[in-house]
Amino acid sequence: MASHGLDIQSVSKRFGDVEVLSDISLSVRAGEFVTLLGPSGCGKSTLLRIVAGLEHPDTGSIGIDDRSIDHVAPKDRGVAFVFQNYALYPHLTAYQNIAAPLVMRELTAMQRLPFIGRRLPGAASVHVSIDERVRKTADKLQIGSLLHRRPGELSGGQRQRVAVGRALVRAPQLFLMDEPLANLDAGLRIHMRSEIARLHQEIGATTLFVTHDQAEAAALSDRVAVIFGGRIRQFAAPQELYRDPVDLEVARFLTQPFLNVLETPVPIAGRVTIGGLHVAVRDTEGAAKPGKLAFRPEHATLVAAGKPGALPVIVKRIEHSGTDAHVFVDLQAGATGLVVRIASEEASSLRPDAATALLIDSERAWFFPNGGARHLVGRARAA
Amino acid sequence: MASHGLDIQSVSKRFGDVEVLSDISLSVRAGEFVTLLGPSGCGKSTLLRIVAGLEHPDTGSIGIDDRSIDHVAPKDRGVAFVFQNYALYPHLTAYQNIAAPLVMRELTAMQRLPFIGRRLPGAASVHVSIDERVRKTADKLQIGSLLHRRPGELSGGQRQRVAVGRALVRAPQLFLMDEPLANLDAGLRIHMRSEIARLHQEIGATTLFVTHDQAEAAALSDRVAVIFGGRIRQFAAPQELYRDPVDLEVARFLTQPFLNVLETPVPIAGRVTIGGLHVAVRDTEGAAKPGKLAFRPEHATLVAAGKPGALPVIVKRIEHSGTDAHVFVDLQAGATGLVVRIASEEASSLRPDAATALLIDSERAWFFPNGGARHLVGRARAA
Amino acid sequence: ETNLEVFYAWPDHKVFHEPIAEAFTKANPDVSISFRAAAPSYDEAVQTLIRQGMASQLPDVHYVGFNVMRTLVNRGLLDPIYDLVGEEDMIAEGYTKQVLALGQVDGKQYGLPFAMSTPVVYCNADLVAQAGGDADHIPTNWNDFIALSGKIAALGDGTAGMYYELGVDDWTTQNLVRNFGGQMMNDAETEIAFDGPAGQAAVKLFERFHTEGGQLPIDQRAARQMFTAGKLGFYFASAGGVRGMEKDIGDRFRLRTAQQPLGVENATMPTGGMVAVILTKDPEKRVAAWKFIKFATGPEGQSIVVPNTGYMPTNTLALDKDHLGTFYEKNPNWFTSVKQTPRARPWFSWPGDNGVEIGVVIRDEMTAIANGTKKPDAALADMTSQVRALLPKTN
Amino acid sequence: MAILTENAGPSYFRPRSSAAARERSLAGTVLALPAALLLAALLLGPSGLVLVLSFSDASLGLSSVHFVGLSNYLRMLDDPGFAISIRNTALYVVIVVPLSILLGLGAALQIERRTALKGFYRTAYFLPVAATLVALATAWEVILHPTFGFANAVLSRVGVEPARFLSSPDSALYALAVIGVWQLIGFNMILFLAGLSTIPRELYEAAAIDGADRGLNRFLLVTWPMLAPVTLFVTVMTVIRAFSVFETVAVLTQGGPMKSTTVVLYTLYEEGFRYFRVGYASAIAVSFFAFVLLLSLVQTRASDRNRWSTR
Amino acid sequence: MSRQFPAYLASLSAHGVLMAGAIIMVFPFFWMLLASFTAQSEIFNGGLLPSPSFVGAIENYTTALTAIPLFRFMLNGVIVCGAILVLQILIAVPCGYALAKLPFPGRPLLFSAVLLGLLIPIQIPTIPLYIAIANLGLLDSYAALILPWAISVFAIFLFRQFFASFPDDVLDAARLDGFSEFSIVWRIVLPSAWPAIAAFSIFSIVSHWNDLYWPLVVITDPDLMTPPLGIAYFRQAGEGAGHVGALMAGGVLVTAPLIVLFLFTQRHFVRGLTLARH
Ligand SMILES: Nc1ncnc2c1ncn2[C@@H]1O[C@H](COP(=O)(O)OP(=O)(O)OP(=O)(O)O)[C@@H](O)[C@H]1O
Ligand SMILES: Nc1ncnc2c1ncn2[C@@H]1O[C@H](COP(=O)(O)OP(=O)(O)OP(=O)(O)O)[C@@H](O)[C@H]1O
Ligand SMILES: [Mg+2]
Ligand SMILES: [Mg+2]
Repeated sequence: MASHGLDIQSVSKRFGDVEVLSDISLSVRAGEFVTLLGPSGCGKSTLLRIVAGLEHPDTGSIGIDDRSIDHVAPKDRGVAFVFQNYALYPHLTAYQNIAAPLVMRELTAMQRLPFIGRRLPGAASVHVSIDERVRKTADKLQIGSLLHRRPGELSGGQRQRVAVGRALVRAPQLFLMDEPLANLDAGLRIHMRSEIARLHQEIGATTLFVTHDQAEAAALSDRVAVIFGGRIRQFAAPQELYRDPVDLEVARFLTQPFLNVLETPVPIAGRVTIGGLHVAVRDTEGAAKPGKLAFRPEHATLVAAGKPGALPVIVKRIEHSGTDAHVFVDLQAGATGLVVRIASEEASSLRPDAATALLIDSERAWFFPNGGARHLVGRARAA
Repeated sequence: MASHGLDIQSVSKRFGDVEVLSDISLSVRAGEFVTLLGPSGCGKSTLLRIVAGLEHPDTGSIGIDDRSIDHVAPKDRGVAFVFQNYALYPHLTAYQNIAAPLVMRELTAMQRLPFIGRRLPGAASVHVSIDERVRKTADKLQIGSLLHRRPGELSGGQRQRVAVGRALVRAPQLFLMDEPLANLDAGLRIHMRSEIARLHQEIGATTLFVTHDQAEAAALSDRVAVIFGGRIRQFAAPQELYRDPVDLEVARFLTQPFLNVLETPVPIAGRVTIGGLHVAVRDTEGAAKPGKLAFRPEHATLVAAGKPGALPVIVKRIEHSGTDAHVFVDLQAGATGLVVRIASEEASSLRPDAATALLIDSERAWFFPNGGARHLVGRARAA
Repeated sequence: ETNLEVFYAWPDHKVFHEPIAEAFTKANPDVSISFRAAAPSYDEAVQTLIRQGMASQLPDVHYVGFNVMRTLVNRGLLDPIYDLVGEEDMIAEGYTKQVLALGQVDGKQYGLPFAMSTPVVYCNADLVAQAGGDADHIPTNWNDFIALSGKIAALGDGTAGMYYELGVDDWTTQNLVRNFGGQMMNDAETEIAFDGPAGQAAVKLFERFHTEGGQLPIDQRAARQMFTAGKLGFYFASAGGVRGMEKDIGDRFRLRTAQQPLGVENATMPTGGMVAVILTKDPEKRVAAWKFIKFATGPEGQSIVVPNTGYMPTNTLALDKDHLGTFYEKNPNWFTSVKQTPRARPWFSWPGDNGVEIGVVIRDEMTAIANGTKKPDAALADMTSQVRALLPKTN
Repeated sequence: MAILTENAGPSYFRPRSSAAARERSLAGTVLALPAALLLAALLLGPSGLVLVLSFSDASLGLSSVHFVGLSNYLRMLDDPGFAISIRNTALYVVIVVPLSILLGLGAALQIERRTALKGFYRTAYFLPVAATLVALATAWEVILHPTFGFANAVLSRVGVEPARFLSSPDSALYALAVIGVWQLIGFNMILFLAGLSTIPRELYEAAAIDGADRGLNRFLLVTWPMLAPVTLFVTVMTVIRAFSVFETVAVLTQGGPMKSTTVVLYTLYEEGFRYFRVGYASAIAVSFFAFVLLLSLVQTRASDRNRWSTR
Repeated sequence: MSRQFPAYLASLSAHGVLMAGAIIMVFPFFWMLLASFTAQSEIFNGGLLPSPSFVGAIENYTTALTAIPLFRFMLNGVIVCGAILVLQILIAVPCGYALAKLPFPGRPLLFSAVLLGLLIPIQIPTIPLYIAIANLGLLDSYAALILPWAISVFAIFLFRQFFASFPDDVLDAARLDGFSEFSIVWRIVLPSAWPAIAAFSIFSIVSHWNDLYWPLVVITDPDLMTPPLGIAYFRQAGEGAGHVGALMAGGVLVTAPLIVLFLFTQRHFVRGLTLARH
């Protein structure tokens, strides 16, 4: 399957008074897997629907391989769409669902008729070819044995595969998926996640994927576009997002459930002052405003009380989760509700109300000056 | 609030032909937080409903503090129930929802009448006392400002708090929660999880909590009862479950999404043979049958090919998730789809199709002889 | 104080029933009158009575249509009034023999006739004049009448010549048969008589109304709307509706009533109208009711009925100067019916229980002639066989 | 949808054996009892009595009643009046049911898609449902007046012969059918609108991408199958209502001219309440009900084969 | 979906068709309204439509209100429809709830009976009902107008379907909170069923307000007539069409309340029919 690049140029969209998308530009390379990541209501689905042609942008334009498709009807854009709730036709079998896009495109109304259809001139070969493609697709998705069932008789994961099959069967230029995993339970979600990755590797179709789960985005994508309030805040590879979120809001979103944030005055000489202590932070260079020091639970450790550079804390609660444990601590200097992730074994020696100290990994903590983005070295906000 | 212990004795229940619960016995200590963990359909809700008196066991009995409550009506058992979808009264405000159990219990039908009710003899003081308790509960849950809203006007997390409030306001002897977090989105789920933990610490009520998410169980519980097909398989503290699952099925369930499993012949001298290599496993002592070697992704590492004791593998795919990465590898000796969790940095040097080697942490891997449980040293299956 | 419940047919008759009751209670303060909701026709009034009889909720007084009185008697709802008449000389009180006969079934007196009418011709004098006729002297034989009517139809502008209404019962069909000197059944009521020569002439004439006289085969309400709108030359109906007709027409055109043309010299016509009957069996109430119906059918009552409708009085005393004497001089449209009285005969009512349905059968067959779906002969034959099937077997 | 899904049944009842179970079962009995009693007393009992009466010669007002076996039914077989009313009813149903369903569906489809004037259309089409027929019938009567009615005025302007509508035995039933359709469109439209509003938008979007983005293709792929349960309900209701046509007949034509508009229920009314032949009327009622029941069963069966669940 | 010219045109033509249909649907009402303003002498003046005038309007509405006690009829209509509706709801809601959520002996039987009842045209049981009412001496009473309709199988069916989708957990929660089954019905189920109640109310009110058949049979007392019965009598007053204008004025007065009712409730009405799961 030949891949195609997608070009979204300055797309804006408002519904009534609300600007849902503001000047979104995004280029997806041929074969690339790009995820739109953002909180609920940020406009992800709207953008996807604009690309599919189900919605029209107020301004801006959509191109595939440098050819504008703004005036092309959805069915002719060569895009496939997997809906969050799959949108399978409940009255058709899995087979018929998968065949639907082919049948609607390649057969005339007469040829679609139940019995006679097949016997019309020219119809037989098309019917055979459709049948072949449906079965091939089904096999690829390992649902060959379920083809006679209706969606109501399929499990969530099976339905999801049928939906993917319906999208896949047309050999689309572009794959659009709107939270296809959101309705599955946790275990199945992770399983289907790797199925999607495998398919993408196998087929190599350019894919635009929507989710609001950062783990899903990280696990699947070549690049992730983080959208907040209708704007792209950051567009980068997952590792880069992990290392360098562009501002506190993005950082918070990407570090769910826990991001530790401490208020600090203006940093002086690469150090910020917290509770009387001066903590070195790589990131402060050039910052001239007070701001916030933020770090992930895994980028700090607990050390013996009194260790230089470590902040004295009180342990409040310990949450074990296998290898690791989350330790909830309050800073003796005031801030409460900080979380540190340490190895489970280490945690077993801790007791609530114990006094200990928190050592922040200065190489990985971020400093966000108030009212602005971090000072990122040479990185475009969106490619 | 005084805590009470719960005693479930040999409870069985069948629906039609299906035995949903088989001889379940479980003791919960006063103030303890016990989670029922198991796959969908294993009977968790049924057990909870039996405890609440909404369902009646075919055999067996339920006691609170050694007093049987088998013949006590649900509303008189002093249990509070939080339902998965909250089961709020859709037409009542949050305030009225929380007040409902008090109103129904403490006011007569006449006294409940809208305007007159308050003016009836004796009613005023009860009304005031109810009002006080509702507001105190709401404050505790930080929903004081939402009390005039209907459930339809509340977000998922807020609804959940109202549901907890309604349970809490009666000062129950026993708290029953049936997957109260399942309907929330990931971020909120983790937030509400710590809310529940905080509440439990604060109130100390004996709690029976249902979930099918092992992370949730681990994060919250003093002890976890793992239920499979209507039987308790294992009842232990979370760390113990993590370390020592009783059989392969439990292990698989507790290690979602990934558990690596390798078929092995009968172990010889504490070693099992895999692809010609002999791998040492702590766990095989006394095993006289072929079986399966299982280990978590985090209990293996990738080492340079050729290292002694390590299995040669081919890297298939790498999934980054922040600090860690999951590396999917195929054993050159045959088994496919093994997963290793390693630090993200280490993973960045790996490429698909690279040949490397897998070293299993023999202290943490488990050996499950076919057709039986692991040989666990001195541990009761259910306390 | 006695209260009498009174029930009547035709809701628009309220205009005289209520004033009569008022006048009566003024004269007899010890009796009060209340009305039940009027029935839409004589037939339905009787049906209602039968249903109420079942529930013992009969009114005390009813004005029953001449044609359906027999049904009430057959169902045992009526008793003869000999317990009340006693020694009274009814003739002296202004009721003629002929009139009293209208209140008899099988020779027994069941009530006092209250209003009578004969069919008359309502003429749109303007249209008649346009067609070259004179509404005050319309033709007295059918041929000329039909010719004139045809001319009116030919005037154009959506006019139709005439409308001979069939109504909701068989009254007007009886009229046609009698117009040719015939009867519906023989005197002994053993055999149908309307299939004889008179009947045949009647149905043929009815067909000619449509083929030559410019009558449209439309329903009666539509035709009446046409007439009052000034689009119809002649309209045959009971004289009882003069008042209503005048009201609806206003001054849109000049309205005249005329006597019907005659088919044969000894033509007769059925008398429409009603009999005041007493349904209550309570002796005390019967006395009060007797007082009431005598009042209603007496000169005072009649002088209220006549001007408000067009009905003829059933009591000769009402014709004196104090009552209606001058009225007729001033209102010639009212007098037409009176002029026809010599020919008036009782409205024949069918023996057995199926009178209502016989009426429907007759009406339907006549409609078939009007619509041209049946030839008169065929329709008459069908009518005969169907009616025969509905008559009591024992006869 | 509440009334429109066929499988909106209760999940399952939990079998119980305890005191609480008995309490709930008792509550169920008590709550359902008034309805059950009234149902028996006001609907099923009388209907059963009708069945009994249909074997008798009962006549309203006469106290003697005799068992006459099947003779009422036999009489029905060769009663020309009854045959005519059957024919008229069938004709009426055959016209009214498909027309009012199709037009109701068409209106619903179009109204649903419009953004402007939606409320206006919905109200306009629903008005006839709320109409007091006795009053509106007079309006119809004058509009359809054989000589100077609005309908004929319009017809004559476009050069069509004036029709006698309600006055002609050839057209009266059709005129009533038009009024029947007029009355039922709105009812069906509302039900279809309710059904349409439950079709997920994603299905239409999926269809648009699959190549069925408008017109008949989209209708056949999504709308029609998704409306199947509603359509069944609407069809059953419309058939029952069309079979039960009575008021227009009673008010406008009284079954005439020449019995051309006597329908079964009108015959039932005439026989029962005008001619007082209760036994015969009951036999008509029983046959009528048997027929409606049969038809509904056939319909339900036929659409059962195409049933699917949305779960 | 696409913004090409034909789509625009399609929408325009659809509006055209809908509007034409709407005009046809509304026309009899429009005619009735016009005629109600038209003097008796002007009704059949040969024009295409009645020609309203102020005098005509006054004349007609005065006649309608004086010739028959229209307000009395409408009051009767309100009393009868109101009583029927209240009875139907009070009886059908508990039954619908029990059928949907409570196991009790005879439940399947009762439900079959309801389904069967749904298919019985209302005219069928009227003869025995009439006989019964007559024998009880209840002819010519509000009871005769109301009692036979106290039960509505349609209501039971509708509520049962509605409650079937009511979450079981809420009921269990209520049981734990100390509600009895009866208080569950009145305090939980009934208040949350109002969209279904609204939808049903329209059906019920429309059909009973407009019913002619039954009042015709049981009512002869003018004080108890319902609006259609009153109009029917008014219509038959006069051996012909009588005062078309006044009759239409009566029609307008009698129809207006229902139209207003629908205008106010149409939103809930559609919602009540569609409302499924919460
Ligand atoms: N047709 C519409 N009319 C009005 N507002 C709309 C419409 N479609 C979407 N919106 C609004 O636009 C905003 C963006 O919606 P969108 O569906 O794109 O969000 P999303 O990012 O997909 O959210 P989610 O994760 O919840 O699916 C939301 O506030 C939504 O309410
Ligand atoms: N009333 C009932 N009648 C018949 N079967 C029932 C009934 N209630 C529950 N079951 C069955 O009993 C089994 C256990 O149900 P239960 O609700 O306890 O499972 P669960 O562990 O809570 O599952 P989930 O995680 O999906 O909520 C299921 O197979 C279910 O289908
Ligand atoms: Mg979305
Ligand atoms: Mg459960």
